[in-house]
Amino acid sequence: MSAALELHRIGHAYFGQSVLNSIDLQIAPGEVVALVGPSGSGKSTLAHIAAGLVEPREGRVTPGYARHAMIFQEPRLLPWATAAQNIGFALRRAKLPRRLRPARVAEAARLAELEPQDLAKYPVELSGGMRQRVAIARALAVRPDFIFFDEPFTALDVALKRRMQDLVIAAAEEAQFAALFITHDLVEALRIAHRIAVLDLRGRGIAGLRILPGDPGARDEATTFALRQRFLTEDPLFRHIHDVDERRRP
Amino acid sequence: MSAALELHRIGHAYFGQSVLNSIDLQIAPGEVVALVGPSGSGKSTLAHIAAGLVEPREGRVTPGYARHAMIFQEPRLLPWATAAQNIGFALRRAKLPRRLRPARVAEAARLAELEPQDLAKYPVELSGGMRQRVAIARALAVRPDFIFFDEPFTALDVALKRRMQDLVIAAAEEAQFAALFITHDLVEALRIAHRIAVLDLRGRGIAGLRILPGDPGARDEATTFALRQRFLTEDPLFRHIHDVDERRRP
Amino acid sequence: ILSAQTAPRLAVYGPPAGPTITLAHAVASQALAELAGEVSLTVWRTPDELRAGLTSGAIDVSVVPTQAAANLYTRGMGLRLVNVMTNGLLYILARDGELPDIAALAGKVLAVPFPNDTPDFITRALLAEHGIAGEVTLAATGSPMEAAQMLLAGRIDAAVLSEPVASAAILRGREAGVSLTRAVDLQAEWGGVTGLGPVVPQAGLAVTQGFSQAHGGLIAPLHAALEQATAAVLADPQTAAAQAAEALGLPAPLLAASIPFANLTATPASVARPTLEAMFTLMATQDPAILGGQLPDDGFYAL
Amino acid sequence: MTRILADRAARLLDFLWSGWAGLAALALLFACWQAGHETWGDFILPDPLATLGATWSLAISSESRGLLLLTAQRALAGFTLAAFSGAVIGIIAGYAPAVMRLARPLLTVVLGVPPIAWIVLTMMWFGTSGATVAATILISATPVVFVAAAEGIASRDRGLGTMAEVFRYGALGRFWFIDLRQAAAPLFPALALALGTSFKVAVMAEMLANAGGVGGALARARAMLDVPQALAWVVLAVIALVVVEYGLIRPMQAEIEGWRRAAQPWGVKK
Amino acid sequence: MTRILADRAARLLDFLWSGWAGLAALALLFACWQAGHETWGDFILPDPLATLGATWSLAISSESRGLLLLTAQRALAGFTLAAFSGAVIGIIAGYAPAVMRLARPLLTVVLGVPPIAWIVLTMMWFGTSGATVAATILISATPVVFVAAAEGIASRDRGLGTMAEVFRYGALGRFWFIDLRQAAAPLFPALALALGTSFKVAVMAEMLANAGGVGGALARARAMLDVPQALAWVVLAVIALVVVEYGLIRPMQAEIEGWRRAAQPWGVKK
Ligand SMILES: Nc1ncnc2c1ncn2[C@@H]1O[C@H](COP(=O)(O)OP(=O)(O)OP(=O)(O)O)[C@@H](O)[C@H]1O
Ligand SMILES: Nc1ncnc2c1ncn2[C@@H]1O[C@H](COP(=O)(O)OP(=O)(O)OP(=O)(O)O)[C@@H](O)[C@H]1O
Ligand SMILES: NCCS(=O)(=O)O
Ligand SMILES: [Mg+2]
Ligand SMILES: [Mg+2]
Repeated sequence: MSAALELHRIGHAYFGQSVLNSIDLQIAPGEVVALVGPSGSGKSTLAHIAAGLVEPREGRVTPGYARHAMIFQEPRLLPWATAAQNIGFALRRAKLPRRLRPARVAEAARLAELEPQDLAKYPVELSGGMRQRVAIARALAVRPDFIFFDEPFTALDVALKRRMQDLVIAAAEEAQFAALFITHDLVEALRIAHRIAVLDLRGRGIAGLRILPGDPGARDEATTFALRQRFLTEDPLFRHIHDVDERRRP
Repeated sequence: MSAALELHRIGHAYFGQSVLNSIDLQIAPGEVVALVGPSGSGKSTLAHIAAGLVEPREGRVTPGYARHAMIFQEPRLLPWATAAQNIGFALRRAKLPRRLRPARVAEAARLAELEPQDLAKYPVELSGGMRQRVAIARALAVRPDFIFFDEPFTALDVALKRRMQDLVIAAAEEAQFAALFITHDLVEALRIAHRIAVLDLRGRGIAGLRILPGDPGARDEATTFALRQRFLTEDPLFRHIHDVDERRRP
Repeated sequence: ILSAQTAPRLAVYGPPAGPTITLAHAVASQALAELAGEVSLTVWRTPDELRAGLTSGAIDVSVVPTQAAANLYTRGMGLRLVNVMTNGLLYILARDGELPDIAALAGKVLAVPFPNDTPDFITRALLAEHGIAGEVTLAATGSPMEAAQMLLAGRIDAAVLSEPVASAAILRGREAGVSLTRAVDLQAEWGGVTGLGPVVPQAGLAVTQGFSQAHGGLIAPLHAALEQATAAVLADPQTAAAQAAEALGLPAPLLAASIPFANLTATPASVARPTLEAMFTLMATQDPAILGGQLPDDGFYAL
Repeated sequence: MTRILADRAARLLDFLWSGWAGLAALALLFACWQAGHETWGDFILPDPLATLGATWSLAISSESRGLLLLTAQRALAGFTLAAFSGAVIGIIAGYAPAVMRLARPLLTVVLGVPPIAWIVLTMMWFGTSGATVAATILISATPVVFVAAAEGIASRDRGLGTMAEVFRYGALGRFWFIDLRQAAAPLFPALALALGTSFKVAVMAEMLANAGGVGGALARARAMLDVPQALAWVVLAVIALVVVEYGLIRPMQAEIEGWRRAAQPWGVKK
Repeated sequence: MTRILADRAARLLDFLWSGWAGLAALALLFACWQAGHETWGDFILPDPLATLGATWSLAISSESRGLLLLTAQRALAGFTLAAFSGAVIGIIAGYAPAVMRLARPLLTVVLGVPPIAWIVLTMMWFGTSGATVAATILISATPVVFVAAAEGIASRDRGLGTMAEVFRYGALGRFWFIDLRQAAAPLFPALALALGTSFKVAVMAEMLANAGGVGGALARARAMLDVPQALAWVVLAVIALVVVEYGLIRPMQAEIEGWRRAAQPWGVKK
């Protein structure tokens, strides 16, 4: 079986300033790979390149999926469209008969825990977390087989975050989609991912990969907390994730 | 000593739809109160009202501080100004002699762990976490004695988040500023706050207050984790914070 | 000359055309010096300026198109005509030899750049008189300048132009090797229709009611001075042209070339009344509104 | 659904309410007019009521309505041309700075050259027909549309385009649903400006080029020094403009700007 | 600091580069001109070189330079008035929808009434002086500035204003540092439009109101059917416009838009 996504020696620079360097990564169908790394290390840039939104300076992206979606770091909602219209926006190009769209929008909104009365609101009328949920619903609506998550649940409260994570876990279990999941929340990564990739501090390659034990759905809270403690205290790979002063070392 | 901030029976509505109702809250000088609550319950609205940015429909806000600052849920940076200029923007009205401003900007940027070369970048050139740090630096630059934090560290990696939290803890220890700290991260709230206020699911008042044991600086990781477990599993106040399905109950 | 009272100031206005040469000469030769302490001449360029000036009181003595004067009179503005200062300055210009007479216009393109103005009415009446009204293509052009440009560029066959534009077009054509002539003298053609001689009394000196009341005694001496000035201009076009060049903003040689074709005169209004009424009647039958609804009565003729 | 209906009802109410404001504005205008009339007299500024009477008698004559229709058609033809070409070139310039660099100096020249210098050229091309009028309008009204379109595209939120790209919108889809939608905000006020300019320039060009229509009638009234009649023609042309503007441009603009109402309903501040 | 210098150097380079593009555009224009000349002959469109010769001889005569200066001063005075009043009313209308509702119909009327109807009124007020010219410019150039300012303010990001409020900016400070800064993006292109219109209308109004300056000289050249001379005056006026625009408006605009360069340097797409 070929990879759902393959990144080969990706390199990128903004105005001569190198941001990413020789990044190699493969994601199997149905696999969720969490991408962690310090702020500014190039995670979003990598996701944009992987999704084909930015042309990399070097390297090759080989997508093996049929339909992707992305939850951006900012919600990126159309300000002139209501929440429902924003979700529906993704469906216009999804080859879904027009009459089926409202049902699909409602389903996606339900998955993202949006209440019906909020669907008629414009983005300016939504709270931060609601906006993020609209962006999530928009991505889910097209039923993609690959999703790029760029810190998708940051504005959600504990319960919603957990609910959304469960969604990802369930989807991964049924191999509904594969995902590249950027997050700063190590516990989140440990809950949902099959593997964790750590981006180098300055984007100089993937600093390391850790395969997590068992299926995401099978890990309980104690396991993830124990894993977290071990990674943060013992694993040198996570040293600069854990400690800012580590980053100042030459 | 009078309160740094006193909210008296605050109520608010958008277009007839009630969002907040009879909110009472007092924050003492040097005290950090964490405000948690489900997404869309009205936390940001309350912070805006408390900071005097939105006129409440009902009730009274009595500020007892000298100078406040706010870190908004979105960075709200001036797109036409560099990171340094964005930080400096806050200083123009801070009665600081012009020649002292660059040093103050540099100090605030250092506190927010911004690297010097990033200070010359425009917001479009910054990563999500960098933008958030610029907003943090901007608030710190004016040396306020009250800060409104609206989910301020969501886009930061573990190490940075911890560093910023330490900053708040240290400031609170020295009573540099009092704060209303909106967060979804219960662990964060448990680390930094003297008290946790939980907003009702539909903004109908403060559902409850929990005074945390000891000084924020004195709590270690095990304590906070234990507290978190206890609140989430045992305390009914946190039930709908913990479980989405709780919210559907009439 | 009557022993007239004098005015402190006499500001005379004129159109950007032939009669203003007479005014300029009258001013330059000090002929008006005994009528007023201070004499000035200003050229108005658009009817709007004239209208604004008359209403605001800035203009009280001016050479104006007789049709406009009649219109303003019948509308109760109290403007009165002192004299006629040109017997017409209209010509149909065409390239040399292409237009022997007016009848030859049949099948040709003619520009008449003065919609709803005296030349327009006269031209259309003449075309009708020769029975070729339906056979001439009238090209609508904005200003005489554009008509002349189109004629010089060979885009049209003929154009109705007034002095001094006609002279200017001929001069320009000569420089560029295009020879134009005044193929038809509209004054003569019109005289053939009216039987009153080659006269199209296009413009004359008019005074406002205010001026009549304040300085009524000045009207006759003013006319007398202009009579003399007209004679002097016709006798020595070069000098007069040089005197008018500044006010009109046109080069003296051009003006000098134009004077012989400008039919300058200073005919008291009442003397010119038959020719005026012949013209007014034509207009009144075509479009009474142009005279303000009716022919002006006796009061219009100030002298 | 009900929300949409309510939204539209609010918009209609707002429209009617702004109709009241419009009446207030017109009342103001008439008051100034009356004052001017009383100061300067009939000959410069005739009695507004007399003018309205003249307007009415023009309006009920089918001949005058024919002239008005002719001018309105010309104005609309010119406006359509100007709106289309201004929008197209402006959008291209908004995307491609190279085109912008090329277009800017030309724009300056087109803008700065007085109409009097164009009119012979347009007459050469088109004769003294409606085409001359349309060409004059094209020259006068295109720049404002161009500038608005270019600015609208250049200052677009590029993040939204990227978002659409993820959801399989091609270049055309992104242009249509994202970029054009954003450019519409500055574009519509500019179109209203261009429409007003079109009517004005149509009348002026008809006068200058002696091309009939309202301009011709206005020239005739002016030649007869019939000021109320001249003003009546002007009033008639303005009424035609108002009808077109409030029948065509404003409703479309209201659709486009509906969401702003959500943020600031009924224009209430904060 | 070096960054700022580098920024400015890049901007200068860009300016020079767009100078090249401008030259290309002018070359295009001259080519069209030459073609027109060859098709229609001297009387419609004189030889461009001959016209430039005439322009040069005008330019070296101090008398002509005086006329040009007079017209440029009038245009600038009118422009300043129009820019100021358009910006002020537009900004107020941008903040207050009530004012907008009142201003819109007046704007339509002001826009739609042909200048010919105003000019008599302004001549009544001001005589045939520079003031008439300034008033005519005011009427012609204000709307475009008004619309841009109103749209710029109405579509501002209100979140930034709230942010500034936190940091103790009063209403004035927020207006100055936030809202005006945002409105500047659409305002500057509109100011360039208004400036071009000012020069054009100055010349036209000088012709109509017989107020001397370049318009007077142009009318005189036309009366003499001296087409190259007339065109030379037009060229001279356009040159003055270009000097003012690229000396005054464009550099300010470049300062304002500098940050866009950061997102899309050198106009490179994506
Ligand atoms: N400008 C507005 N107009 C109308 N409704 C609004 C507006 N701002 C907020 N609301 C509504 O008020 C409610 C509370 O919003 P608020 O932003 O205060 O929530 P929050 O507690 O901060 O949520 P989150 O955790 O998601 O940021 C929501 O239902 C939202 O839809
Ligand atoms: N459009 C841009 N122009 C110039 N530099 C950019 C641009 N976008 C990103 N960068 C730079 O590239 C680097 C990586 O940015 P990126 O957004 O990929 O980081 P990130 O890993 O997503 O960080 P965060 O966790 O804070 O979101 C940063 O140094 C940033 O300044
Ligand atoms: N005669 C001037 C017309 S316009 O420049 O105002 O369009
Ligand atoms: Mg990022
Ligand atoms: Mg919020």
